[in-house]
Amino acid sequence: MNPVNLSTQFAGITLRNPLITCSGTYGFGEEYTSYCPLEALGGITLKGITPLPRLGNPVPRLAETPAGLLNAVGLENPGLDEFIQSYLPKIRKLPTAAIANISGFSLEDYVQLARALQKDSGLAALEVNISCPNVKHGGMHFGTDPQSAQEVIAAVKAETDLPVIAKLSPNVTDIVGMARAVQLGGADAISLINTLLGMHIDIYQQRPVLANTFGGLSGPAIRPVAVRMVWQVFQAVDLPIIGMGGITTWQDAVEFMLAGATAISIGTGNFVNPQAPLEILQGIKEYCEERGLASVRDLVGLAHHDR
Amino acid sequence: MNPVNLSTQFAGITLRNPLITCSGTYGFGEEYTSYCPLEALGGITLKGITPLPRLGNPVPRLAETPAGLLNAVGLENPGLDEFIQSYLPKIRKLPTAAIANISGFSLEDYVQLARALQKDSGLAALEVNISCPNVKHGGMHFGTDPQSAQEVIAAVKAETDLPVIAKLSPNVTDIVGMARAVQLGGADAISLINTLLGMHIDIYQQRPVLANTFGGLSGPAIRPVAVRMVWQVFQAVDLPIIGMGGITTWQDAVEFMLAGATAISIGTGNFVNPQAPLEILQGIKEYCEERGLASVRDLVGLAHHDR
Amino acid sequence: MLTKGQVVVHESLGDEKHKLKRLVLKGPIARTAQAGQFVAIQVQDSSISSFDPLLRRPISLAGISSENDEITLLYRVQGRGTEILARAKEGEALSIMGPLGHGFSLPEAGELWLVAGGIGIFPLYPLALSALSKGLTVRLFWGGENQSFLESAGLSSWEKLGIPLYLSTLDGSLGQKGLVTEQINDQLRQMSLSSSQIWAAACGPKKMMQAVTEICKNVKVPIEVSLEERMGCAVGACLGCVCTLIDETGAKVHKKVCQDGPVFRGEEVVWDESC
Amino acid sequence: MLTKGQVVVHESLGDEKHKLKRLVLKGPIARTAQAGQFVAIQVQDSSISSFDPLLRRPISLAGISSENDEITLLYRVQGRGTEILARAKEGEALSIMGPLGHGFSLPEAGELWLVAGGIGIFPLYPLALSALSKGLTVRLFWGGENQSFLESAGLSSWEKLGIPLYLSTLDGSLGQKGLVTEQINDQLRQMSLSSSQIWAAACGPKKMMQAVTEICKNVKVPIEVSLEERMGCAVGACLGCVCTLIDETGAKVHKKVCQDGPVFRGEEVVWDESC
Ligand SMILES: Cc1cc2nc3c(=O)[nH]c(=O)nc-3n(C[C@H](O)[C@H](O)[C@H](O)COP(=O)(O)OP(=O)(O)OC[C@H]3O[C@@H](n4cnc5c(N)ncnc54)[C@H](O)[C@@H]3O)c2cc1C
Ligand SMILES: Cc1cc2nc3c(=O)[nH]c(=O)nc-3n(C[C@H](O)[C@H](O)[C@H](O)COP(=O)(O)OP(=O)(O)OC[C@H]3O[C@@H](n4cnc5c(N)ncnc54)[C@H](O)[C@@H]3O)c2cc1C
Ligand SMILES: Cc1cc2nc3c(=O)[nH]c(=O)nc-3n(C[C@H](O)[C@H](O)[C@H](O)COP(=O)(O)O)c2cc1C
Ligand SMILES: Cc1cc2nc3c(=O)[nH]c(=O)nc-3n(C[C@H](O)[C@H](O)[C@H](O)COP(=O)(O)O)c2cc1C
Ligand code: FES
Ligand code: FES
Repeated sequence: MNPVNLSTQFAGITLRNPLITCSGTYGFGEEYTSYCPLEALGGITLKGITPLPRLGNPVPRLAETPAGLLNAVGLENPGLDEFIQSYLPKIRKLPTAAIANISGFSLEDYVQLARALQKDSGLAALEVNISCPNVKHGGMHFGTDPQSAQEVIAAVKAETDLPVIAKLSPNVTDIVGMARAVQLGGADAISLINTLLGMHIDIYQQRPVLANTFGGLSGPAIRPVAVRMVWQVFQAVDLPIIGMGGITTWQDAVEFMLAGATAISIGTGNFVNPQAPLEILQGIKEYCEERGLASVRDLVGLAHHDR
Repeated sequence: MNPVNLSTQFAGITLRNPLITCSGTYGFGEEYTSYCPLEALGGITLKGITPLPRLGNPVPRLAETPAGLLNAVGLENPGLDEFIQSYLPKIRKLPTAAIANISGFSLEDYVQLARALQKDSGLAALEVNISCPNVKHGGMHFGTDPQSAQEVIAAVKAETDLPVIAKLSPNVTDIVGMARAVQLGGADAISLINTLLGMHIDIYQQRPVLANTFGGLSGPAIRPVAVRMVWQVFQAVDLPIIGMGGITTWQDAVEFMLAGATAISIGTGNFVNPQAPLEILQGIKEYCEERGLASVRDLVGLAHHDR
Repeated sequence: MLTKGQVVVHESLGDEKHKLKRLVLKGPIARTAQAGQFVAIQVQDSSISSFDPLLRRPISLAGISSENDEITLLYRVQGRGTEILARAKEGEALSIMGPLGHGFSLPEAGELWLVAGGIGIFPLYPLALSALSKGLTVRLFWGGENQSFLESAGLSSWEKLGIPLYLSTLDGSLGQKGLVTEQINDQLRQMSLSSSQIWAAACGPKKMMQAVTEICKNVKVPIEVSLEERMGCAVGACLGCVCTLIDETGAKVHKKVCQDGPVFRGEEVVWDESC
Repeated sequence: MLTKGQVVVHESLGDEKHKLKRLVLKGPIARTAQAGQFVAIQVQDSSISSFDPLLRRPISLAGISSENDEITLLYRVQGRGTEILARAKEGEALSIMGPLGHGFSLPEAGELWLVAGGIGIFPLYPLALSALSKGLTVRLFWGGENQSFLESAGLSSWEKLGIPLYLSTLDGSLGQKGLVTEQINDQLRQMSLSSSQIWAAACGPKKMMQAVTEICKNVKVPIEVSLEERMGCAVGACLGCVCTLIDETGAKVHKKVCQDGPVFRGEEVVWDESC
């Protein structure tokens, strides 16, 4: 039997396998190395950065919920300059593809970040996190308005020669409309999904657990919503999808690929099991082997076929 | 110590306690009586009805997910005539308040249902489920478009003398906008939340588990989203809220009340523990007692107060 | 009834490779239970409030001992829920709802033909006991993977009943090689009995029950079958578990496996609906 | 390191009413561990794939025995996670990440003053052992609810060390009635020792650590405190567990309790940030 071809290529990004880690859950790549060698990963997505450094929200920033995790880190990050000076040199040397995740509170923020990050940075791609409030437009989130989303992606696309991945928020009525918008904006790929907006109240203190009141819900609890969105976007939009949201076991990863994800990304699952990526990769490989599939790419969207 | 006053009154509905059961999870009231006497409940919400009988979707209709349940029952119900003839006489005799849940696929459907159900039916209120596709408008859901939602509620309100509760879908960008819309339509109260749209794929069969592909996600997994929406609507809209979504323990119920729910409703939690309503009621009572609260109504929205 | 059943025995049933388990629970459920009924069991000790897995699991009553207030559940470790259930230790208390649904009916006289496929055998044993104690003649047709499976799944208890057993295995390692339906056809052919004296009760894979129903229809033997469906509430409140039947008027109607079944008359079942 | 720790001992610690537990796990973690470090433990046997509760729980190393490849965790049953953990039986394997974070430093010479509030005592015991084996003088200031608590939480092991113990209880049932800070002030007043020879290490409620830090600052005693925060990754990757410190330039900076701590220099901690 020939070994399964794990490598994958999409949107100008080449990965040794379809396994990525999610922005905000894997630091800048160095934190998990004693649990999961970076050589084993297709790629990592770095913590979201903004033009200026941010201290983020006060603690508590985390709350556990049934099969889920609420976080309100508030985009703490060292800022663009420090990222380029202190982090990028190390990131270039990482033995896996590194995708930068950029966030902004105005169109100009995104433009500034995109301009500073080009192919020569050594990064593999830019993931554009549009789940942020647009402070210039009354706090309306870029990620919930198709037009703003399209504009942001188009602006980023115009500034960088890196492949651009639009990361969509699930807190919308019409995810397909959002996907179409970022396609019009020129996105090369789509990441699905960011966190669901949620909250948890401490009934003894009678106040929200998170200092920020609201937080983003991630983990296995949201998987059914994420798989549904991947499925819908796969059917409607012809762009490669990076699927994420609750992936913890190899079965979850296969589910996302069958739904239409070309690559899959592990976030909260790393906290549960820091070796999850290794186990998932092994599981995907065996799943393909047992079915005589030559390449992991053969899994993509398979559940859409009528049988 | 005086006993805690459990009774609650809102929108012209009087309940012996704030505990209701959710539409679609408690049949027409007779199924759970050997586990939980109806006398113990503030009220029950009946299975959603439509003008004509519906067989609903094929099976599988259910899929379990982490801390959640996907269902795609497809509004199976006996239809309005049969409901009135065979069910209503029994429902009138139930020893608890009964709220009818009405669903439609056009404005006329809702009008027809509302017209047939008046105060003299013995029902306590009408809950209007707007999470249905409007077949006359390209399948756009009533529950995801503020204008349609307002129209439906206004039409129902014009036809019935029963209190009207608008049940909102969480699959929207802006839940507050939807709440404002149904308030403009004349809703007397708001039920929050219906299920999140999700799906699950059987990786061995390589196809969706549910015959209907998509289903509604309920259960503890969605609680953080539901609490967040209750919180947001409580802050923005001056209507009583019936909170639901993942309530399984008394702590969950208290969390919803602190977030702003005047009454709370138990759905999937009944499947997990058919005595959940009894345990929840007891828990709420003791919680109030320990804090010297005279009435459960004192809990409503308490977590919004600055301390 | 919602009760805490205390684990009295929890052990492997036969060869471990078949992943079969025997679970005996102490509790008052036995007093009112009937063969063919089931319970909805919480797979984790209920003192833990974990909501994953969320739902109860339906398991048939495979033994009902009202004298000892004990019920026996026999199950195959299938997925996550039963895997967790398999870890329950003696002395732990598991939350059970039951007895649920409607069991098999018993004819007043004549012969009862039991037809089982695989682990469909489990609910038929208490039925055989009831029938025998009523003085009925009982035969068992049972098909399984191989000899090891049949032995693991309780063959010796059946042998002790002293009734005729017609066994089939897919590999021929025990009984006749092939399907249980072939055995039934053979017996029908050889038989002197008028088919009007026979009642059948079947439990097993849907395809098997459908085929057996077909045979029974042809020879006018009334048959009851025990259906399976994914369950939410297990009491008829959620409409999660419907199956399609043909009613007297010839119309298709939905029935709830949990409440109206799990046992239905075979002729009424619409097998080709995804049910 | 991610390992499966086999449960060697799991028992109540002292009077059950205090809900304290002693858990000894076999595994290679002990070889590299240091007092003040912690592990992130999965509360359910990892052969079960349940995602509720989802996260690991941080627990300090309360005993490190590299000869036996054993670590001891002492914990209080607090909520859902520790309740489930409390059910782990001998022989089960629990998934542990660790050792994590940076532990306490030890002075080269002089006196080490240990200050504990409540169950903050647990990580201080291995620190005392290291200090004593290094030839340092050690004193313990420990405040708790009442005599029963202190006895349950391991007082006798401390007495065996033969070091001076300054105990306080809220109700005066053992030691001095009141707070541990009063005892420290008393000793500082009576003491001949120059404060430059003293190092302090504190673990307990935030308010207590803040007050002790204040005292130490005044007399120029360097103090290390062990902070707690809700954790996601426990390795510095998620920024869930930050605390605020003042750096050399006087600027407020965030540090990660899991990776940069949990032990920090008390003077650097900004206590009034919600951290
Ligand atoms: C009335 C009835 C009686 C049954 N009696 C027995 C019995 O005596 N012995 C026995 O071994 N099994 C019996 N089953 C099947 C048993 O319920 C399933 O094997 C079990 O639910 C699988 O759960 P799991 O978590 O191990 O598997 P998973 O695949 O992890 O389950 C996932 C979900 O699917 C549902 N599910 C999976 N398979 C089935 C199935 N075949 N029927 C219904 N729901 C299913 C589960 O309840 C759960 O919601 C019976 C089923 C029904 C409906
Ligand atoms: C570095 C460190 C070392 C610790 N060492 C010990 C120890 O040796 N012995 C001991 O008894 N306890 C210790 N704790 C506290 C222990 O982690 C919590 O008591 C435990 O996580 C509570 O979990 P639960 O599920 O029982 O409670 P729940 O209240 O149900 O927990 C809900 C969530 O809150 C988090 N949480 C709750 N309380 C705390 C807390 N105080 N600190 C951090 N997260 C919390 C949990 O991790 C979980 O995510 C330590 C905490 C930290 C950060
Ligand atoms: C602690 C934490 C921090 C996160 N930070 C970011 C971020 O900076 N940028 C971003 O686009 N997404 C961020 N996310 C979202 C994740 O990248 C991912 O989309 C989401 O968590 C769903 O995947 P999961 O369920 O596997 O975690 C963060 C998630 C978590 C849990
Ligand atoms: C099996 C099932 C059927 C449902 N049917 C209806 C319905 O007919 N009408 C309706 O408005 N909501 C229906 N719902 C939604 C519930 O009423 C409730 O809003 C939702 O399940 C969230 O609450 P829970 O998490 O407590 O179940 C149904 C839910 C389930 C699980
Ligand atoms: S499982 Fe709910 S109706 Fe049968
Ligand atoms: S817990 Fe993730 S950074 Fe500390």
